Amino acid sequence: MDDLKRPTLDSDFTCDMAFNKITKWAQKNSLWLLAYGTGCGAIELSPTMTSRYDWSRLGIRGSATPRQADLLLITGYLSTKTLKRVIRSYEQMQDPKYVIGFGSCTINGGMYYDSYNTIKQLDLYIPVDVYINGCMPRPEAVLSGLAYLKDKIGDKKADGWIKYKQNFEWYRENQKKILKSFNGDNMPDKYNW
Amino acid sequence: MIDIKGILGPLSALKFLGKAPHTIDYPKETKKTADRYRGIHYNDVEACIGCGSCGTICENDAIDMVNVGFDPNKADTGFRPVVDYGRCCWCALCVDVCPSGSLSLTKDYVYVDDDPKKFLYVPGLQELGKVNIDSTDDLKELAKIEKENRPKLKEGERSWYQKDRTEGLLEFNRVPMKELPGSTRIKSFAEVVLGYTEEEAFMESIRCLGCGLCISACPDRMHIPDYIQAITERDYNSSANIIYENNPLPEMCGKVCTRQCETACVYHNRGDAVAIRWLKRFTTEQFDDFRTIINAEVKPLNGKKVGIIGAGPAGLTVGYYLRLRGYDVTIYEALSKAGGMTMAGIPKYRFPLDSLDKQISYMEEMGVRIHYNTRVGKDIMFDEIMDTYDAVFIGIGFHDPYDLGLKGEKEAKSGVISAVELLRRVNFGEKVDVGKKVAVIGGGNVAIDGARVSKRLGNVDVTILYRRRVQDMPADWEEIEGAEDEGVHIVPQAIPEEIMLDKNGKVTGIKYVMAEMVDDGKGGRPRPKKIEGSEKILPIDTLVGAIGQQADYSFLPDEYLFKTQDDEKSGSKKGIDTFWGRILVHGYNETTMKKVFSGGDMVNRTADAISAIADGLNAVKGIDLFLQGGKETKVNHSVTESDLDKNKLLDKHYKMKHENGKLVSVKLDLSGNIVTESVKIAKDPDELKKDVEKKEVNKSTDKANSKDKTMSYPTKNTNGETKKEEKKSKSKKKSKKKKKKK
Amino acid sequence: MKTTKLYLGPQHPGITGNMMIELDVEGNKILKSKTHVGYLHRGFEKLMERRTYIQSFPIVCRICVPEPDVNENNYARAVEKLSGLEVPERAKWIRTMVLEMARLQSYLLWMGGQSGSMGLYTMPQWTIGDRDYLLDRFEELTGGRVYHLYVWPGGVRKDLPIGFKTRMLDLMDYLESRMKDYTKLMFENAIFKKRAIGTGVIPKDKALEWGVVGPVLRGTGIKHDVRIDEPYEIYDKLEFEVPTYEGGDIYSRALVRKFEFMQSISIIRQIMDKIPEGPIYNRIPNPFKWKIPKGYTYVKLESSRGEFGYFMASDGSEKLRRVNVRGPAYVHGISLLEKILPGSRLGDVSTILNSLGVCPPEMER
Amino acid sequence: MSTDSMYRLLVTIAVILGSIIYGFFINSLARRITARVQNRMGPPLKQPFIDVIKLYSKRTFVTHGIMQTLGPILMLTGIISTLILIPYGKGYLTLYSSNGDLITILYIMTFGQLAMALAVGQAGNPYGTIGVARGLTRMFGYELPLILALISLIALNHSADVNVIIANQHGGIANWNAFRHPFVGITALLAMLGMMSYQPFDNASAPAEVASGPITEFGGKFMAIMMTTNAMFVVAKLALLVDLFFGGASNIFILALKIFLLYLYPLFVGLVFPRFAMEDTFLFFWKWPTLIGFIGLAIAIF
Repeated sequence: MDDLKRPTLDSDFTCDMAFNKITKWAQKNSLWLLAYGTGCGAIELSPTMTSRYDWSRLGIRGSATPRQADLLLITGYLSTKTLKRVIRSYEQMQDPKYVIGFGSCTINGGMYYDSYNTIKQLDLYIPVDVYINGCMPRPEAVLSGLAYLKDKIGDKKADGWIKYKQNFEWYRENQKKILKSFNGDNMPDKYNW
Repeated sequence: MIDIKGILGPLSALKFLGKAPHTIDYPKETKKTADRYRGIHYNDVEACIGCGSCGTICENDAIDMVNVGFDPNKADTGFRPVVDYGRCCWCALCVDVCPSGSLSLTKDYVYVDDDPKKFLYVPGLQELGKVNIDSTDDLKELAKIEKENRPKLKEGERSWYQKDRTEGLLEFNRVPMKELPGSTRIKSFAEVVLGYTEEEAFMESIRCLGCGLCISACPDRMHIPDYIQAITERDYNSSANIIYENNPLPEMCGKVCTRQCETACVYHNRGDAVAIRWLKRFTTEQFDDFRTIINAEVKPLNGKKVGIIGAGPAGLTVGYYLRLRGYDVTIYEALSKAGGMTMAGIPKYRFPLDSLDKQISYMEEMGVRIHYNTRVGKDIMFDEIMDTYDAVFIGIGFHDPYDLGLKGEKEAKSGVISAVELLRRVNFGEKVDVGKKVAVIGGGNVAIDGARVSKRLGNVDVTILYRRRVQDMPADWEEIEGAEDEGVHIVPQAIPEEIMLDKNGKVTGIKYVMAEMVDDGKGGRPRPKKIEGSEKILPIDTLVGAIGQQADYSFLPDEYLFKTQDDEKSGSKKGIDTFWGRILVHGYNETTMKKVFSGGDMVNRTADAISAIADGLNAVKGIDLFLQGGKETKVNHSVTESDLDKNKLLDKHYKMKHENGKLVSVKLDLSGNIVTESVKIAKDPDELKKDVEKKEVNKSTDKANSKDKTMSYPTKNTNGETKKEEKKSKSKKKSKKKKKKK
Repeated sequence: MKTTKLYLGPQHPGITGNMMIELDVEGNKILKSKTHVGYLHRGFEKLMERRTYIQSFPIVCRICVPEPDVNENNYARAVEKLSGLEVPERAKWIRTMVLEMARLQSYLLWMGGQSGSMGLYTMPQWTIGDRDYLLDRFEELTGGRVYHLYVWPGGVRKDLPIGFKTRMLDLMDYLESRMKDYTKLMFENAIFKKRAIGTGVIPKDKALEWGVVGPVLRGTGIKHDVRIDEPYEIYDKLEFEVPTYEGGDIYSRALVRKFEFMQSISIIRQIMDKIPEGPIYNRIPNPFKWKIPKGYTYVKLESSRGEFGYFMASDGSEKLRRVNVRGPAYVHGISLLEKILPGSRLGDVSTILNSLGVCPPEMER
Repeated sequence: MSTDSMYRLLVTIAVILGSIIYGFFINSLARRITARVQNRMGPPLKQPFIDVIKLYSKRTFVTHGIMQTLGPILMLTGIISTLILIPYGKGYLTLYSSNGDLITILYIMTFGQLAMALAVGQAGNPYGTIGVARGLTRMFGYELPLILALISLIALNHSADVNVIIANQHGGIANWNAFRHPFVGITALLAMLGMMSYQPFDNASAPAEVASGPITEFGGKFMAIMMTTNAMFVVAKLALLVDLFFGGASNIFILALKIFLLYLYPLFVGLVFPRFAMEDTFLFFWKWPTLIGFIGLAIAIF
């Protein structure tokens, strides 16, 4: 982890554009998240998005496809098979994009730290901007995590997507350790590594 | 057809347009979490003892123990739990097994950060996520900073915690030990404690959490959790083997150990400590002959000879383990039986005379030579020993009582006896007449023993006079209670003044002054101060003094004693240095004199059997290193695996069951049906009385039959007499068979 | 017409979790369906073999996320059956109540999912919002919102909190009154009926053969309920009906669930009325050393999705030898789905999935 | 350029901007109302604006071909053309409506959707394709009753000029086409449900069925353009319906009010009904609305 390049904002030519005042405010207050319930954490998302906690009042809503999403919520553990899909979904998302590690499993393996089929530390594979602790995190905790992310976007610190680009080789290397090939013959070459 | 109801009905939902939403506007308003919400951990670090049970139960390995600047002591490892919130699942099992009750959860739940390393958290110590406790430097920093401002939570803020001993996963109540009732036991020297049955021992052993806090409290560092675990597995064989790894006198320890381990037990904070002593006793009671089960490897003789003075616990330990390591060992004992103070100074109702026989005979079988009735300095000279042996161990113990220092003590011709002497004489079967009224001076275990022994010598009225309050007595609480049960009067805050004598020099009474407790002004324990004019006279026949003992160094020729510092400087004379009556030792219990080692009461300050054993073990290592030139002999204490397997099969035929709300274990036959109810119902006191009376009769007949007239003592009282005999015959048969095979 | 291959999931709003259905579609008609699993596999059965009996207790509830309590209950009962632990009477009543509360919240979730899959988004907003009140009660009782970790071998962990009874009964009244709104909006909705009737039909004569259980089976007109057939806990002391509806389509399943929702409310009222006083758990021996005699057992109960069973084998050590979880979703989500999807419309896949109560985490464990 | 055409151009730009803002505004109000019925608070009123600004600020590099990039722009062109052909009131607010008539408007309205279809086709996502197919099917569904209603109107007014139709509705609510010719009005209102892509006719973008349908492959700036066009399109459609059936408007505020009130109707229906299955959608439009439409036409002609 420590040998990773720290993201340098100046080197990215879009940064000035992406982080000027109005767009920053807009990006902060309009977070569309990819409706991908990767793990059991998705069960606490439904109360958070429905009437009792209603995250739409914070400008958050779900989007059905990665193309439109700004935010990827990894709800809990990731099995190795899901990791493939998550990586591809993440790469399909358009910049700037953010990742929230939701629940203990994303931090250090959680309940399934000794399972043979889950990944233990999410930020070895994709950059994580915020971790929310809990198993499950309550809706309040989820909302706090989202608020934390908003603050981070406001402070120009939510730079996981730049980090991913600048350290792409490192991330790919880690991903390859877990995933041998993406999908065999049916896929174009660039997906098949 | 058109479903009008189905089309118009749903439109009624639009009525909610006029109703206020029930959304919780989270950052602005918060919903109160429930009283038992399982949120973030909190640990009362002062109450925590660092036993690590929380870490053991955690199914996610989320809890580690780290040192965050707490000093370890006997009942506290100094470690504190650190929770990895990348693992925790908030099941609160750690809280449910926390024996000290310090760990709890809180109603807080928000813990958001962007650094995965910040999710390590020392509950009760670290403010959430502030310090990265991955590095040791930071840990030390943490310890420094947090010492002043530790977050202290009130009870209402803690959400999931154990309020009393009924909650949680742990059983805080000890399996009670059955004892003879007080009125029965003063009639004889029959053993008061009856011992655990197999099932009781199992139920008690299963309580042990295996944290090992007791190990650090035991002077001998016995492997307590291990041998208790073996009992749980009903594998008494390996239990005994584990005990024998560093204690050659387990039965003695199982009966009379001062058990510092139990005060360090995790259960001791909120409930009854695991009955470690009784469990050890139980293990040793399972075997009539240790020869068949202890599988320690005895090395062939290596040609080095070691002489040991005194067959007390220390001497016997040295003898046994040196023999295992291949030394030729000889022990010189002044008395007619081995055991030292445990044999001579502990009353037989606590420690029956035959308690040591098994162990001694096992040792002798192994090749430890013991010369009885051989007093060094009289029967054999110390010089001779020094010349004959390559190394010498002195373990003579404290057998000389201190004088009371009262007016009239010197003049008294009869009626004044020290407790040590009284006990020795009683234990070795001498007839002692103490008259009808006895006073005991002192408050230690020896004083209580003296009182309780006197009580058993006939219809005697016993009074204990002690300078301070009852709660200040150094004696064990159980002992004091036992004495009171048996009708011993305790007069606290009484300072003896003078022994009243008649013309013949016989004691008639004792004059004492009442005292009040005064603060000593230094924060120490209060001191007694005489109250003028409160003198009282207690008419007595015998006065028993029990204010302490000392060692008798008369056997040492002058040249072996280290006299002054000048001697050391000049180097002309180098001998055994003593200080306040104790031999000074260093390292592996070496004395200041070459090749002389020492241990036991006259070396350590705790002056109990287990410390003596510990000294012995230490000296064994020292002697071994000394004689092998710095290389230690390796010994194999382990037991064979086949034995373990054989015993493990046993427990599969047991299962746990609830009975009247109490958990018991029941025996099953091979098809799984319950065979017998496990816990035997305790005999009612009347029945026990009869038992003891029967014993009394047996005792007299035994006396008549006994060949050794001087060494008569009551036989051990157990309710399973016949069973024992059967076992004995069985074991004999076994040994016979073995012989035949050979 | 050209046959198109469609991959529904794993990232797709119409899937009830992290799974994937591979569809061969011709126009709007499905020719072939294949369920792909493995996205949620954690190896629970293996993890449990590595943990002591009490350590496995916090894990099991994670097997099925929407309804964790059935796992806790099954696990506890399996361990009790193997070890001979007895459960106090009051604990049994509380356990039954927890199971029924779980059924209620599971049905509320289902109502949201079922109507949400059809595009009636007002309904999930209502039901999942109301489910939160049930979760509040759960939190009060057990200390957890989603994973309750409440029913453990020997009884339950804590007693009912003070004032719980009145709050619970109030909630039951509230849910009963809300059911009227739900009925108008969903169950009697003309378009809902139009989409639900005749969709996803399971033939009555094949249902048992295909291994269908729970409300789905009762929706085909076959009466089968573990609560009545082999009563566990205290179901034999309660009065309740088990409904059946003919048809085997989504609508009859919906009606079964609606009826059972009301029955659960009535069961909870009965329990609150009759619950006896007494201890709530018999303490297990030292959790570090607890061994269970050799043997094996199968326990089952009726979850909101059907018969849920645990097979457990012990080899006499501190850890269990083998456990196998038989969840209804495995049959419903894989083999049954592959049988009834061909022939139906593309738009109905999500609806059928929801009506079968497919729960991927339980399928894969 | 004459001052007249200069003013006209300025007003046109104002109308385009105004329609965007008003489109987002009613969308925002709709979200609040939806939230209220669903028992929750809902997003703040500025939310659609934030969303669209954010989408414009996103980096959009991914493209599947020239058509995908052109599609949204063609869509924008189509909707602007539609927008300027609809009268919003009197004077300059009639814009260029006199240059075209109802038939031109109808024709141009579909242009955007077809452009969209082309773009989606190139994106290659199967859900997008299915979505477009569904959208076009639905369009065929509701176009028939809509055209029936419009033909009736043309027949009744003997003109295809929207301004003429507005003028003929003068003199109070009773003179509005929706009430004066109820069959025509009902047909138009039912067809309008299809136009607005709320439930029960939101098949094209039904999340549970086809992810987000045509827009599945469109994110970032594409999505932003689409959102903008959608906002304009809603205003255009509603303004046209108001003009044709609800008496037009004497000033811009009344028009806005009428548009909003008309908007509530599909919104409320969408809130309480699930969506039809695709076949049912098509059948529905060709059944009841068409039948009523024919009755209306018959009445209008004879």
